Amino acid sequence: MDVELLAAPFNPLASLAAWQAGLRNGPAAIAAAEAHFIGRVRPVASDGAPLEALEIEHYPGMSERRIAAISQTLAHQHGVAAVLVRHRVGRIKPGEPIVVVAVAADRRGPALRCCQELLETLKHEAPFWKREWVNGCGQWVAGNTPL
Amino acid sequence: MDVELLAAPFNPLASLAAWQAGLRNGPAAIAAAEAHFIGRVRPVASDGAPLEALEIEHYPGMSERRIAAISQTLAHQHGVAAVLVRHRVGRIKPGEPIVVVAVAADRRGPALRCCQELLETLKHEAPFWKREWVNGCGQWVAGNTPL
Amino acid sequence: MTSGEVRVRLFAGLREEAGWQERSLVHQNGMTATAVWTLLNLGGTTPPATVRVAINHEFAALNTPLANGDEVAFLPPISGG
Amino acid sequence: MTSGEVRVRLFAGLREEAGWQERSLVHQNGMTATAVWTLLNLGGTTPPATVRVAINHEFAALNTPLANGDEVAFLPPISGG
Repeated sequence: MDVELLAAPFNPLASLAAWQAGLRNGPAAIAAAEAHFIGRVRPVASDGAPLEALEIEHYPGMSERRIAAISQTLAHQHGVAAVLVRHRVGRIKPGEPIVVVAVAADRRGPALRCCQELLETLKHEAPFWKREWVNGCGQWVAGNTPL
Repeated sequence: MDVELLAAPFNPLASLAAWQAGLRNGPAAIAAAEAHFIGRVRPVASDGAPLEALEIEHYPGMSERRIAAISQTLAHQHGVAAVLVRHRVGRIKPGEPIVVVAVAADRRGPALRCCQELLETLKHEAPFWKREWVNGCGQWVAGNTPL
Repeated sequence: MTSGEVRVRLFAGLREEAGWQERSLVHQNGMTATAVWTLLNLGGTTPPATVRVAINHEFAALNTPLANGDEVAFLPPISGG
Repeated sequence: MTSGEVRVRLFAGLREEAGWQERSLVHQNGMTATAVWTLLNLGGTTPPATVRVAINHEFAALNTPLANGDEVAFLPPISGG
Protein backbone atom coordinates (compact mmCIF):
# COMPACT_ATOMS: atom_id res chain seq x y z
CA MET A 1 0.00 0.00 0.00
CA ASP A 2 1.55 3.26 -1.16
CA VAL A 3 -0.70 6.02 0.19
CA GLU A 4 -0.01 9.72 0.55
CA LEU A 5 -1.88 12.99 1.05
CA LEU A 6 -0.34 15.94 -0.74
CA ALA A 7 -0.68 19.61 0.17
CA ALA A 8 0.85 20.90 -3.08
CA PRO A 9 0.21 20.29 -6.82
CA PHE A 10 1.62 17.02 -8.14
CA ASN A 11 2.18 15.22 -11.43
CA PRO A 12 0.11 12.00 -11.59
CA LEU A 13 2.29 10.36 -14.25
CA ALA A 14 5.40 11.06 -12.16
CA SER A 15 3.69 9.40 -9.17
CA LEU A 16 2.80 6.42 -11.36
CA ALA A 17 6.36 6.20 -12.74
CA ALA A 18 7.87 6.15 -9.23
CA TRP A 19 5.34 3.55 -8.11
CA GLN A 20 6.01 1.34 -11.16
CA ALA A 21 9.77 1.58 -10.56
CA GLY A 22 9.22 0.38 -6.99
CA LEU A 23 7.05 -2.53 -8.15
CA ARG A 24 9.74 -3.78 -10.56
CA ASN A 25 11.92 -4.62 -7.55
CA GLY A 26 9.25 -6.23 -5.40
CA PRO A 27 6.86 -9.17 -5.33
CA ALA A 28 4.45 -7.32 -7.64
CA ALA A 29 7.02 -7.33 -10.47
CA ILE A 30 5.05 -9.95 -12.37
CA ALA A 31 1.71 -8.10 -12.13
CA ALA A 32 0.64 -8.04 -15.79
CA ALA A 33 -2.34 -5.72 -15.39
CA GLU A 34 -2.44 -2.13 -14.19
CA ALA A 35 -5.51 0.07 -13.83
CA HIS A 36 -5.24 3.80 -13.09
CA PHE A 37 -7.64 6.62 -12.40
CA ILE A 38 -6.85 10.33 -12.33
CA GLY A 39 -9.38 12.88 -11.12
CA ARG A 40 -9.01 16.61 -11.77
CA VAL A 41 -10.82 19.72 -10.61
CA ARG A 42 -13.61 20.78 -12.98
CA PRO A 43 -13.55 24.37 -14.20
CA VAL A 44 -17.13 24.98 -13.04
CA ALA A 45 -18.87 24.82 -9.67
CA SER A 46 -21.92 22.63 -9.01
CA ASP A 47 -24.20 25.51 -10.01
CA GLY A 48 -22.34 26.04 -13.28
CA ALA A 49 -20.46 29.19 -12.23
CA PRO A 50 -16.75 29.47 -13.14
CA LEU A 51 -14.76 27.93 -10.29
CA GLU A 52 -11.80 29.77 -8.77
CA ALA A 53 -10.59 26.85 -6.71
CA LEU A 54 -11.68 23.71 -4.93
CA GLU A 55 -10.64 23.41 -1.30
CA ILE A 56 -10.36 20.04 0.38
CA GLU A 57 -10.46 19.93 4.16
CA HIS A 58 -9.59 16.64 5.80
CA TYR A 59 -9.16 15.12 9.24
CA PRO A 60 -5.38 14.72 9.59
CA GLY A 61 -4.51 11.39 11.11
CA MET A 62 -7.88 9.82 10.42
CA SER A 63 -7.82 10.43 6.65
CA GLU A 64 -4.42 8.73 6.13
CA ARG A 65 -5.50 5.87 8.37
CA ARG A 66 -8.82 5.39 6.58
CA ILE A 67 -7.24 5.43 3.12
CA ALA A 68 -4.62 2.88 4.18
CA ALA A 69 -7.29 0.64 5.74
CA ILE A 70 -9.60 0.89 2.71
CA SER A 71 -6.71 0.15 0.35
CA GLN A 72 -5.59 -2.85 2.36
CA THR A 73 -9.09 -4.30 2.68
CA LEU A 74 -9.89 -3.92 -1.03
CA ALA A 75 -6.46 -5.17 -2.14
CA HIS A 76 -7.06 -8.28 -0.08
CA GLN A 77 -10.66 -8.73 -1.27
CA HIS A 78 -9.72 -8.43 -4.93
CA GLY A 79 -6.44 -10.31 -4.57
CA VAL A 80 -4.34 -7.57 -6.16
CA ALA A 81 -0.59 -7.14 -5.82
CA ALA A 82 -0.21 -3.41 -5.16
CA VAL A 83 -2.18 -0.20 -4.69
CA LEU A 84 -1.20 3.44 -5.06
CA VAL A 85 -3.25 6.38 -3.75
CA ARG A 86 -2.33 10.06 -4.00
CA HIS A 87 -4.91 12.60 -2.79
CA ARG A 88 -4.62 16.36 -2.69
CA VAL A 89 -5.76 18.41 0.26
CA GLY A 90 -5.93 22.19 0.55
CA ARG A 91 -6.73 24.65 -2.22
CA ILE A 92 -6.68 23.19 -5.74
CA LYS A 93 -7.04 25.09 -9.00
CA PRO A 94 -9.26 24.03 -11.94
CA GLY A 95 -7.55 21.38 -14.05
CA GLU A 96 -5.18 20.35 -11.25
CA PRO A 97 -5.20 16.69 -10.19
CA ILE A 98 -7.10 15.81 -6.99
CA VAL A 99 -6.69 12.06 -6.84
CA VAL A 100 -4.72 9.24 -8.41
CA VAL A 101 -5.59 5.60 -7.77
CA ALA A 102 -3.59 2.76 -9.32
CA VAL A 103 -3.84 -0.99 -8.89
CA ALA A 104 -1.44 -3.70 -10.10
CA ALA A 105 -2.68 -7.28 -10.37
CA ASP A 106 -2.04 -10.46 -12.27
CA ARG A 107 -5.31 -10.12 -14.24
CA ARG A 108 -7.24 -7.25 -15.76
CA GLY A 109 -10.51 -8.06 -13.94
CA PRO A 110 -9.22 -7.63 -10.38
CA ALA A 111 -7.12 -4.60 -11.38
CA LEU A 112 -10.07 -2.79 -12.98
CA ARG A 113 -12.63 -3.74 -10.33
CA CYS A 114 -10.36 -2.88 -7.39
CA CYS A 115 -9.45 0.49 -8.93
CA GLN A 116 -13.11 1.39 -9.38
CA GLU A 117 -14.21 0.21 -5.94
CA LEU A 118 -11.26 1.92 -4.23
CA LEU A 119 -12.12 5.22 -5.87
CA GLU A 120 -15.78 4.91 -4.90
CA THR A 121 -14.99 3.94 -1.33
CA LEU A 122 -12.53 6.80 -0.87
CA LYS A 123 -15.24 9.21 -1.94
CA HIS A 124 -17.62 8.00 0.72
CA GLU A 125 -15.51 6.61 3.53
CA ALA A 126 -12.51 8.90 3.93
CA PRO A 127 -12.98 12.15 5.90
CA PHE A 128 -12.68 14.72 3.14
CA TRP A 129 -14.84 17.78 2.63
CA LYS A 130 -14.93 19.85 -0.53
CA ARG A 131 -15.55 23.57 -0.68
CA GLU A 132 -16.08 25.37 -3.97
CA TRP A 133 -14.71 28.89 -4.24
CA VAL A 134 -16.58 31.21 -6.62
CA ASN A 135 -16.13 34.99 -6.64
CA GLY A 136 -14.28 34.89 -3.34
CA CYS A 137 -17.05 32.93 -1.57
CA GLY A 138 -16.68 29.36 -0.36
CA GLN A 139 -19.56 26.87 -0.40
CA TRP A 140 -19.35 23.38 1.10
CA VAL A 141 -20.32 20.62 -1.32
CA ALA A 142 -23.11 18.51 0.12
CA GLY A 143 -22.21 15.16 -1.40
CA ASN A 144 -20.28 13.50 -4.17
CA THR A 145 -20.53 14.07 -7.90
CA PRO A 146 -22.72 11.44 -9.56
CA LEU A 147 -20.95 8.34 -10.82
CA MET B 1 -9.46 8.75 -31.27
CA ASP B 2 -5.72 8.35 -30.91
CA VAL B 3 -4.98 4.79 -32.03
CA GLU B 4 -1.66 3.23 -33.00
CA LEU B 5 -0.11 -0.21 -33.46
CA LEU B 6 3.54 -0.41 -32.46
CA ALA B 7 6.14 -2.85 -33.73
CA ALA B 8 8.75 -1.95 -31.09
CA PRO B 9 8.78 -1.67 -27.28
CA PHE B 10 7.19 1.49 -25.93
CA ASN B 11 6.78 3.37 -22.66
CA PRO B 12 3.09 3.51 -21.62
CA LEU B 13 3.54 6.54 -19.38
CA ALA B 14 5.27 8.43 -22.19
CA SER B 15 2.31 7.60 -24.47
CA LEU B 16 -0.08 8.83 -21.77
CA ALA B 17 1.95 12.01 -21.24
CA ALA B 18 1.89 12.85 -24.96
CA TRP B 19 -1.84 12.12 -25.14
CA GLN B 20 -2.56 14.30 -22.06
CA ALA B 21 -0.51 17.14 -23.55
CA GLY B 22 -2.61 16.93 -26.72
CA LEU B 23 -5.86 16.96 -24.73
CA ARG B 24 -4.89 20.15 -22.89
CA ASN B 25 -5.10 22.05 -26.18
CA GLY B 26 -8.34 20.52 -27.44
CA PRO B 27 -12.02 20.23 -26.58
CA ALA B 28 -11.25 17.49 -24.02
CA ALA B 29 -9.24 19.95 -21.90
CA ILE B 30 -11.98 20.05 -19.28
CA ALA B 31 -12.32 16.26 -18.98
CA ALA B 32 -12.00 15.80 -15.21
CA ALA B 33 -11.76 12.01 -15.18
CA GLU B 34 -9.17 9.77 -16.75
CA ALA B 35 -9.08 5.96 -16.65
CA HIS B 36 -6.07 3.98 -17.91
CA PHE B 37 -5.21 0.35 -18.36
CA ILE B 38 -1.77 -1.11 -19.06
CA GLY B 39 -1.31 -4.78 -19.96
CA ARG B 40 2.08 -6.48 -19.89
CA VAL B 41 3.39 -9.88 -20.98
CA ARG B 42 3.32 -12.48 -18.19
CA PRO B 43 6.57 -14.29 -17.50
CA VAL B 44 4.90 -17.70 -17.85
CA ALA B 45 3.07 -19.44 -20.66
CA SER B 46 -0.50 -20.77 -20.33
CA ASP B 47 0.88 -24.14 -19.20
CA GLY B 48 3.07 -22.53 -16.52
CA ALA B 49 6.38 -22.89 -18.39
CA PRO B 50 8.77 -19.91 -18.42
CA LEU B 51 7.91 -17.76 -21.43
CA GLU B 52 10.63 -16.58 -23.81
CA ALA B 53 8.39 -14.20 -25.70
CA LEU B 54 4.85 -13.54 -26.79
CA GLU B 55 4.32 -12.96 -30.48
CA ILE B 56 1.32 -11.02 -31.75
CA GLU B 57 0.28 -11.50 -35.34
CA HIS B 58 -2.34 -9.15 -36.72
CA TYR B 59 -4.17 -8.33 -39.93
CA PRO B 60 -2.56 -5.08 -41.09
CA GLY B 61 -5.16 -2.66 -42.32
CA MET B 62 -8.07 -4.43 -40.67
CA SER B 63 -6.65 -4.26 -37.15
CA GLU B 64 -6.12 -0.47 -37.21
CA ARG B 65 -9.54 -0.02 -38.77
CA ARG B 66 -11.28 -2.26 -36.21
CA ILE B 67 -9.60 -0.55 -33.25
CA ALA B 68 -10.53 2.89 -34.57
CA ALA B 69 -14.13 1.79 -35.18
CA ILE B 70 -14.46 0.15 -31.74
CA SER B 71 -12.97 3.22 -30.05
CA GLN B 72 -15.29 5.57 -31.86
CA THR B 73 -18.40 3.49 -31.20
CA LEU B 74 -17.66 3.07 -27.49
CA ALA B 75 -16.59 6.70 -27.05
CA HIS B 76 -19.93 7.73 -28.50
CA GLN B 77 -21.94 5.20 -26.46
CA HIS B 78 -20.33 6.23 -23.18
CA GLY B 79 -20.20 9.94 -24.05
CA VAL B 80 -16.49 10.29 -23.34
CA ALA B 81 -14.23 13.06 -24.62
CA ALA B 82 -11.14 11.17 -25.82
CA VAL B 83 -9.68 7.70 -26.22
CA LEU B 84 -6.10 6.48 -26.53
CA VAL B 85 -5.10 2.99 -27.69
CA ARG B 86 -1.57 1.70 -28.13
CA HIS B 87 -1.14 -1.99 -29.01
CA ARG B 88 2.07 -3.88 -29.65
CA VAL B 89 2.45 -6.34 -32.48
CA GLY B 90 5.38 -8.65 -33.20
CA ARG B 91 7.60 -10.36 -30.65
CA ILE B 92 7.25 -9.05 -27.08
CA LYS B 93 9.38 -10.02 -24.08
CA PRO B 94 8.02 -10.87 -20.63
CA GLY B 95 7.29 -7.72 -18.64
CA GLU B 96 7.02 -5.54 -21.75
CA PRO B 97 3.76 -3.63 -22.33
CA ILE B 98 1.31 -5.08 -24.85
CA VAL B 99 -1.56 -2.65 -24.61
CA VAL B 100 -2.46 0.74 -23.20
CA VAL B 101 -6.03 2.01 -23.17
CA ALA B 102 -6.92 5.44 -21.79
CA VAL B 103 -10.21 7.31 -21.67
CA ALA B 104 -10.87 10.94 -20.73
CA ALA B 105 -14.38 11.98 -19.74
CA ASP B 106 -16.21 14.55 -17.67
CA ARG B 107 -17.20 11.95 -15.04
CA ARG B 108 -15.51 8.93 -13.48
CA GLY B 109 -18.32 6.49 -14.37
CA PRO B 110 -18.13 6.86 -18.16
CA ALA B 111 -14.31 6.98 -18.07
CA LEU B 112 -14.02 3.74 -16.07
CA ARG B 113 -16.77 1.87 -17.89
CA CYS B 114 -15.57 2.88 -21.36
CA CYS B 115 -11.97 1.90 -20.51
CA GLN B 116 -13.07 -1.54 -19.34
CA GLU B 117 -15.42 -2.18 -22.26
CA LEU B 118 -12.88 -0.96 -24.79
CA LEU B 119 -10.25 -3.32 -23.43
CA GLU B 120 -12.65 -6.26 -23.49
CA THR B 121 -13.88 -5.48 -26.99
CA LEU B 122 -10.35 -5.17 -28.36
CA LYS B 123 -9.56 -8.60 -27.00
CA HIS B 124 -12.45 -10.19 -28.84
CA GLU B 125 -13.13 -8.01 -31.87
CA ALA B 126 -9.76 -6.92 -33.25
CA PRO B 127 -7.81 -9.36 -35.45
CA PHE B 128 -4.91 -10.23 -33.17
CA TRP B 129 -3.44 -13.68 -32.57
CA LYS B 130 -1.06 -14.53 -29.77
CA ARG B 131 1.67 -17.13 -29.96
CA GLU B 132 3.64 -18.17 -26.90
CA TRP B 133 7.30 -19.03 -27.39
CA VAL B 134 8.75 -21.56 -24.96
CA ASN B 135 12.09 -23.32 -25.52
CA GLY B 136 12.20 -22.18 -29.10
CA CYS B 137 8.74 -23.54 -29.91
CA GLY B 138 5.74 -21.36 -30.73
CA GLN B 139 2.18 -22.28 -29.72
CA TRP B 140 -0.91 -20.35 -30.76
CA VAL B 141 -3.08 -19.25 -27.84
CA ALA B 142 -6.63 -20.51 -28.31
CA GLY B 143 -8.55 -17.71 -26.62
CA ASN B 144 -8.20 -14.84 -24.18
CA THR B 145 -7.02 -14.93 -20.59
CA PRO B 146 -9.93 -15.01 -18.15
CA LEU B 147 -11.17 -11.66 -16.93
CA MET C 1 -3.72 14.50 25.76
CA THR C 2 -4.55 14.90 29.43
CA SER C 3 -6.20 11.86 30.93
CA GLY C 4 -9.54 12.77 32.48
CA GLU C 5 -10.52 14.73 29.44
CA VAL C 6 -12.28 14.12 26.15
CA ARG C 7 -11.18 16.12 23.13
CA VAL C 8 -13.91 17.17 20.68
CA ARG C 9 -13.30 18.12 17.04
CA LEU C 10 -15.54 19.59 14.37
CA PHE C 11 -14.95 19.78 10.62
CA ALA C 12 -16.06 21.72 7.55
CA GLY C 13 -19.61 23.09 7.77
CA LEU C 14 -20.09 21.91 11.38
CA ARG C 15 -16.91 23.72 12.43
CA GLU C 16 -18.05 26.93 10.78
CA GLU C 17 -21.58 26.79 12.21
CA ALA C 18 -20.25 26.23 15.72
CA GLY C 19 -17.46 28.77 15.35
CA TRP C 20 -14.80 26.52 16.88
CA GLN C 21 -12.81 23.48 15.80
CA GLU C 22 -11.58 21.85 18.96
CA ARG C 23 -12.62 21.72 22.62
CA SER C 24 -11.87 19.67 25.67
CA LEU C 25 -14.46 18.36 28.09
CA VAL C 26 -14.09 16.70 31.48
CA HIS C 27 -14.62 13.01 30.98
CA GLN C 28 -17.59 11.46 32.73
CA ASN C 29 -18.33 7.79 33.09
CA GLY C 30 -20.65 6.49 30.39
CA MET C 31 -20.30 9.68 28.36
CA THR C 32 -21.29 9.19 24.70
CA ALA C 33 -20.90 11.25 21.52
CA THR C 34 -24.59 12.15 21.80
CA ALA C 35 -24.02 13.47 25.32
CA VAL C 36 -21.06 15.53 24.11
CA TRP C 37 -23.17 16.96 21.26
CA THR C 38 -25.84 18.07 23.72
CA LEU C 39 -23.37 19.42 26.30
CA LEU C 40 -21.69 21.61 23.68
CA ASN C 41 -25.01 22.95 22.36
CA LEU C 42 -24.30 21.80 18.83
CA GLY C 43 -28.01 21.72 17.96
CA GLY C 44 -30.76 19.66 19.53
CA THR C 45 -30.22 16.59 21.69
CA THR C 46 -28.63 14.39 19.03
CA PRO C 47 -26.57 14.97 15.84
CA PRO C 48 -28.53 14.99 12.55
CA ALA C 49 -28.64 11.63 10.76
CA THR C 50 -26.14 12.90 8.15
CA VAL C 51 -23.46 13.52 10.78
CA ARG C 52 -21.04 10.67 11.47
CA VAL C 53 -18.96 10.19 14.59
CA ALA C 54 -15.32 9.13 14.84
CA ILE C 55 -13.61 8.10 18.07
CA ASN C 56 -9.81 8.09 17.96
CA HIS C 57 -9.83 8.30 14.12
CA GLU C 58 -12.24 5.38 13.63
CA PHE C 59 -15.91 5.62 12.74
CA ALA C 60 -18.02 4.80 15.80
CA ALA C 61 -21.63 4.62 16.93
CA LEU C 62 -23.24 7.61 18.65
CA ASN C 63 -23.79 5.64 21.83
CA THR C 64 -20.26 4.22 22.21
CA PRO C 65 -19.05 5.10 25.73
CA LEU C 66 -16.06 7.43 25.60
CA ALA C 67 -12.93 6.68 27.62
CA ASN C 68 -10.53 9.07 29.32
CA GLY C 69 -8.34 10.73 26.69
CA ASP C 70 -10.55 9.84 23.75
CA GLU C 71 -10.83 12.15 20.76
CA VAL C 72 -14.37 12.36 19.44
CA ALA C 73 -15.10 14.04 16.11
CA PHE C 74 -18.36 15.03 14.42
CA LEU C 75 -18.13 14.63 10.65
CA PRO C 76 -20.54 16.31 8.24
CA PRO C 77 -21.35 14.41 5.00
CA ILE C 78 -18.15 13.33 3.30
CA SER C 79 -17.38 14.59 -0.21
CA GLY C 80 -14.01 13.17 -1.12
CA GLY C 81 -12.10 12.31 -4.29
CA MET D 1 -5.76 -5.50 -56.96
CA THR D 2 -6.69 -6.90 -60.33
CA SER D 3 -10.38 -6.73 -61.11
CA GLY D 4 -11.75 -10.15 -61.95
CA GLU D 5 -9.96 -11.69 -59.00
CA VAL D 6 -10.61 -12.36 -55.35
CA ARG D 7 -7.70 -12.21 -52.94
CA VAL D 8 -7.73 -14.73 -50.09
CA ARG D 9 -5.76 -14.34 -46.85
CA LEU D 10 -5.12 -16.69 -43.95
CA PHE D 11 -3.76 -15.88 -40.51
CA ALA D 12 -2.04 -17.50 -37.54
CA GLY D 13 -2.85 -21.19 -37.12
CA LEU D 14 -4.92 -21.35 -40.32
CA ARG D 15 -2.02 -19.92 -42.31
CA GLU D 16 0.38 -22.48 -40.88
CA GLU D 17 -1.96 -25.43 -41.41
CA ALA D 18 -2.53 -24.43 -45.02
CA GLY D 19 1.12 -23.57 -45.64
CA TRP D 20 0.33 -20.31 -47.47
CA GLN D 21 -0.84 -16.84 -46.46
CA GLU D 22 -2.24 -15.27 -49.58
CA ARG D 23 -3.76 -16.51 -52.87
CA SER D 24 -5.77 -15.11 -55.71
CA LEU D 25 -8.78 -16.77 -57.28
CA VAL D 26 -10.74 -15.94 -60.40
CA HIS D 27 -13.93 -14.20 -59.32
CA GLN D 28 -17.17 -15.96 -60.17
CA ASN D 29 -20.64 -14.52 -59.88
CA GLY D 30 -22.30 -15.37 -56.56
CA MET D 31 -19.04 -16.63 -55.08
CA THR D 32 -19.11 -16.70 -51.25
CA ALA D 33 -16.46 -17.18 -48.54
CA THR D 34 -17.74 -20.73 -48.07
CA ALA D 35 -17.20 -21.44 -51.76
CA VAL D 36 -13.66 -20.04 -51.53
CA TRP D 37 -12.96 -22.23 -48.50
CA THR D 38 -14.05 -25.33 -50.41
CA LEU D 39 -12.26 -24.40 -53.63
CA LEU D 40 -8.97 -23.95 -51.77
CA ASN D 41 -9.31 -27.26 -49.90
CA LEU D 42 -9.03 -25.62 -46.53
CA GLY D 43 -10.86 -28.49 -44.84
CA GLY D 44 -14.39 -29.74 -45.44
CA THR D 45 -17.11 -27.83 -47.22
CA THR D 46 -17.41 -24.96 -44.76
CA PRO D 47 -15.11 -23.23 -42.25
CA PRO D 48 -15.34 -24.44 -38.62
CA ALA D 49 -17.71 -22.42 -36.42
CA THR D 50 -14.73 -20.79 -34.65
CA VAL D 51 -13.41 -19.26 -37.87
CA ARG D 52 -14.61 -15.77 -38.74
CA VAL D 53 -14.63 -14.16 -42.15
CA ALA D 54 -13.63 -10.63 -43.12
CA ILE D 55 -14.33 -9.05 -46.48
CA ASN D 56 -12.29 -5.92 -47.27
CA HIS D 57 -11.25 -5.58 -43.61
CA GLU D 58 -14.78 -5.85 -42.20
CA PHE D 59 -16.32 -8.87 -40.49
CA ALA D 60 -18.81 -10.49 -42.85
CA ALA D 61 -21.15 -13.46 -43.10
CA LEU D 62 -19.97 -16.67 -44.77
CA ASN D 63 -22.65 -16.38 -47.45
CA THR D 64 -22.02 -12.75 -48.45
CA PRO D 65 -21.47 -12.67 -52.22
CA LEU D 66 -17.95 -11.56 -53.11
CA ALA D 67 -17.36 -8.83 -55.68
CA ASN D 68 -14.57 -8.46 -58.19
CA GLY D 69 -11.42 -7.30 -56.39
CA ASP D 70 -12.62 -8.21 -52.90
CA GLU D 71 -10.18 -9.38 -50.25
CA VAL D 72 -11.58 -12.23 -48.17
CA ALA D 73 -9.80 -13.39 -45.02
CA PHE D 74 -10.34 -16.40 -42.77
CA LEU D 75 -9.65 -15.52 -39.14
CA PRO D 76 -8.99 -18.16 -36.47
CA PRO D 77 -10.21 -17.37 -32.90
CA ILE D 78 -8.99 -13.94 -31.89
CA SER D 79 -6.73 -13.58 -28.83
CA GLY D 80 -5.89 -9.91 -28.52
CA GLY D 81 -4.83 -7.48 -25.78
